[in-house]
Amino acid sequence: MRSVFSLILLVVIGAGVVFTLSSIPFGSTSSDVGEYYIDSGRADTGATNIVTSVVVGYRAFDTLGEVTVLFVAAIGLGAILAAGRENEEKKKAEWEPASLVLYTGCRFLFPLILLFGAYVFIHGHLTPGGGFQGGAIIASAFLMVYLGCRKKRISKTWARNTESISGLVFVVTGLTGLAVGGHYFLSNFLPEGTLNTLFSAGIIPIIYIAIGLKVGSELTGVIDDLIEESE
Amino acid sequence: MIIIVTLIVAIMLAAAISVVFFKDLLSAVIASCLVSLFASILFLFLQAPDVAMAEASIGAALITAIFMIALRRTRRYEE
Amino acid sequence: MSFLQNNIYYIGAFGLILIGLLIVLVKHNLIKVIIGLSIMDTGINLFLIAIGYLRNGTAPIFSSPEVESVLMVDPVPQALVLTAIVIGVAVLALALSLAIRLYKHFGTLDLRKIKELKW
Amino acid sequence: MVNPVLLIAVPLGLAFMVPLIDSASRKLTRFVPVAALMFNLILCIRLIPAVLENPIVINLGGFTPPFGINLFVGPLGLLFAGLISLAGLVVSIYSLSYIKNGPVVKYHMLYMLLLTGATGVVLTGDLFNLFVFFEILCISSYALVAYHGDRAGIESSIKYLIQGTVGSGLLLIGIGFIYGIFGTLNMADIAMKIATVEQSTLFVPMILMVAGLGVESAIFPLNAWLPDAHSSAPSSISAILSGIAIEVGLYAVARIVFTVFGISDIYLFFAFLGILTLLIGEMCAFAQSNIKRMLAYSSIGQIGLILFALALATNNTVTGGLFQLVNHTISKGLLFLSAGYMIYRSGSMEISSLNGMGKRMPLTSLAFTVGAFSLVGLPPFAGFPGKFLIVSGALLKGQMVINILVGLVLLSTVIEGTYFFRVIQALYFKDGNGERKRAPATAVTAMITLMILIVALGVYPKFLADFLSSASSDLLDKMSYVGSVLK
Repeated sequence: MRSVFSLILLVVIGAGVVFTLSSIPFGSTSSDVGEYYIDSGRADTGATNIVTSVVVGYRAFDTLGEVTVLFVAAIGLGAILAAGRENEEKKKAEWEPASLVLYTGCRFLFPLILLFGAYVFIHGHLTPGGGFQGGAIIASAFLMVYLGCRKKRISKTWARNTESISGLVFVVTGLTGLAVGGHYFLSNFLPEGTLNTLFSAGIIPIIYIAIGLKVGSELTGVIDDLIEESE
Repeated sequence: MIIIVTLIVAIMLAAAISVVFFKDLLSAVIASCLVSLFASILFLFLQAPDVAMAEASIGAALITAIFMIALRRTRRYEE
Repeated sequence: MSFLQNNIYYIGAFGLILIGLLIVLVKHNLIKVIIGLSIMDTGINLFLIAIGYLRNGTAPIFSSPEVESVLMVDPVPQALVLTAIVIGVAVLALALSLAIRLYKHFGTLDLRKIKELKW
Repeated sequence: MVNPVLLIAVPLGLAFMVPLIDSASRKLTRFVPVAALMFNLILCIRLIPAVLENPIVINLGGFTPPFGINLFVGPLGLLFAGLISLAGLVVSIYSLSYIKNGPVVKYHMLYMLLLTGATGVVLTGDLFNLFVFFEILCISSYALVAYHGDRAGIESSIKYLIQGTVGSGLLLIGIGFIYGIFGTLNMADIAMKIATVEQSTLFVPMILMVAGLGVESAIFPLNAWLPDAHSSAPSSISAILSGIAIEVGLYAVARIVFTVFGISDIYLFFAFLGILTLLIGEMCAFAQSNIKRMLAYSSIGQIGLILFALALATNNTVTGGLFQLVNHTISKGLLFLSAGYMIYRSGSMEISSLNGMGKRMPLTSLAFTVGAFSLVGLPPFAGFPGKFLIVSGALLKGQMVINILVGLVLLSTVIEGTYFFRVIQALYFKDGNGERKRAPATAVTAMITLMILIVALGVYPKFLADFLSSASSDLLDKMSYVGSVLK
């Protein structure tokens, strides 16, 4: 009964979608907004990666909201896992130690992955990648340490402080733009510099570094909370 | 080119459908990881390297890891 | 062939969305429902990117300052999808933490067996 | 002039700062939401004169719409922002003493972010930005519903999460279609271009978006999660979810249907949907023996009534609907807050366990009574002008169908009155045992503030009604919206 109803619902949705898609032919739509970004993105924001100039320039407010979404989820996850944990006794499960090869490999790779993550978010305005990707790479480095070196843990306070300071940097950068840079929230108040060099694009690298650190520490915190729960 | 894309889409949909039938949740998680991985290749074909990177690192790697940690704490097989 | 050329990405995207919805609607295991949500998210992302594609366009990145902006795919959907991916992982992590709690309380992940609240 | 973006930026900055404040002093974190919402309330009041003259349009990052994101602060947006900060402030004072157990710091952060998300939704002028803020609102409410970590909380939070996530997925698909068709995400830009496209192509995106937002705003048949979530959340959160979250969802639906699409052929459909939601909500509420579930179902009914009023789309009914919305936020907040303490004292949510509460907790019972009277629409309280405006405005339309619907509205009011009087009867005219105890000072402050507001609005509705009538033209006058954004 329920599956029949679900199938009917899906067929109806599918039919509606097919009908509407016929007015959006694949591969030929070009929007005015998108063309404008491609034409003047470099002049407006100084970033050569137009996706970055949209994410951190034109639509930076979205990105602020999105960082907040991740922040909310991390706090919420912590709250849910913490509620009700108080009245359970802590039982420490014994982890089977990892083999020497795995252990050494993880310790060797860990700084390299961190470095790669940092590279990805520092060069966000020049090459593909940016704060989110870099942050995720950093979090995966910590995940690898958790899996390979078992007993190693990051310091909770350290992660939390990184998270909140980088979030603050984002907001304060925006407010500085409001105060000095043409009186718009999140507007660029730094010189744009030479195109295609590392020190260019005004506030974009600052914001992307803040996002990278924030996303990295938040995802690490999420993984840390979940692993702790499963012990 | 179009043949490769068709093949990838077919594998992706097959992996997605197989989630319905797996009794072992770990296999279901791996199948969804496969979906993300192939989606990230499609993003690359669609000229979206930024998104491909994000999908590969977040969708395929981190989400799978989080799912596995959660499975460790709950039950591996669907009753 | 031209049908495939025009529609294969849309087929993939909406195939994933509908399969994801189907899993959410008919399966009773919470982890599977969450997997269904994640598949649906992937489908939506693919759909958004496919909307912004321009045939024979290149990625919207200027490798050197001299390059002319001839034919590039639309950067806006890509920016949106970056956001959507992160939102997706946030929701998933929250859902899985709820699943862990649920299992602790009820000893099962089967949504049919969890009937604390009447409707 | 102050910049309205501070309404969002300052609470966000404070929320990011909370972990740092926490490591300095744990006591201080509880007062962060109070401070932030106080700031927002003052800002909103200071913005009123400027907004009444001309809506304020803020371009973020200095890019002109449709290329950048803009905030649109018209009378309607400001009304909602003010209501959010007012109700948020009162409830945050209440929760200072109400929330004692569990991860308290996380509670206050989530609470503040929930209200920030809601403020973002009502102020933004960009579709995708609306989606992002909507997610902030939804995700923090999923987490807060499960705050106590008990069985009911976890279960209802999961139901809420699954339905909410599917809803936001549908919303995102709808936004994708809209972008594919119009090539823009700015709401004013879309509203301007809407006439260039055939109406039939717009049907599916609109249904998807309304369905997605309808999950959060609890429009029938998408409201299965609401009674569970609102009844198992902590009472302070129930007050916010009923008073703010679903209203904000309704705002988003109204903004998209009336301002962005503005296809007047379908308004009658929404009126029917509203009446259906109203009747189902009130009838289910009548059948409940659990007081919080009763209040939750009554919220569904009120949302239906407001949707009906908005869908009639005349200046009078929309003003009445918005008046009813303000009244619902305040009185439902008051009801949940007072019920919260009564449940806390009696230890049970059953209505029968509240017998004789009128003697044991006189002030709390009085607060409940005032809230109930106001919600039903009795004259000296804030509920009366709203319902009166809705009914008289609807009758002025003079259509047979609408007259029948108005009859159903009156019928539902009778049902509503019956079940509320049942509770009041239990409070005052039945004997129960237990000692006399007072609620803490913070809770008393919160409840008295809300009671004063209800009476004040009931006695002097003129001040608010004038503001609401310009808010209603903000919602209905599409051309001036487009004109003020795209200069």
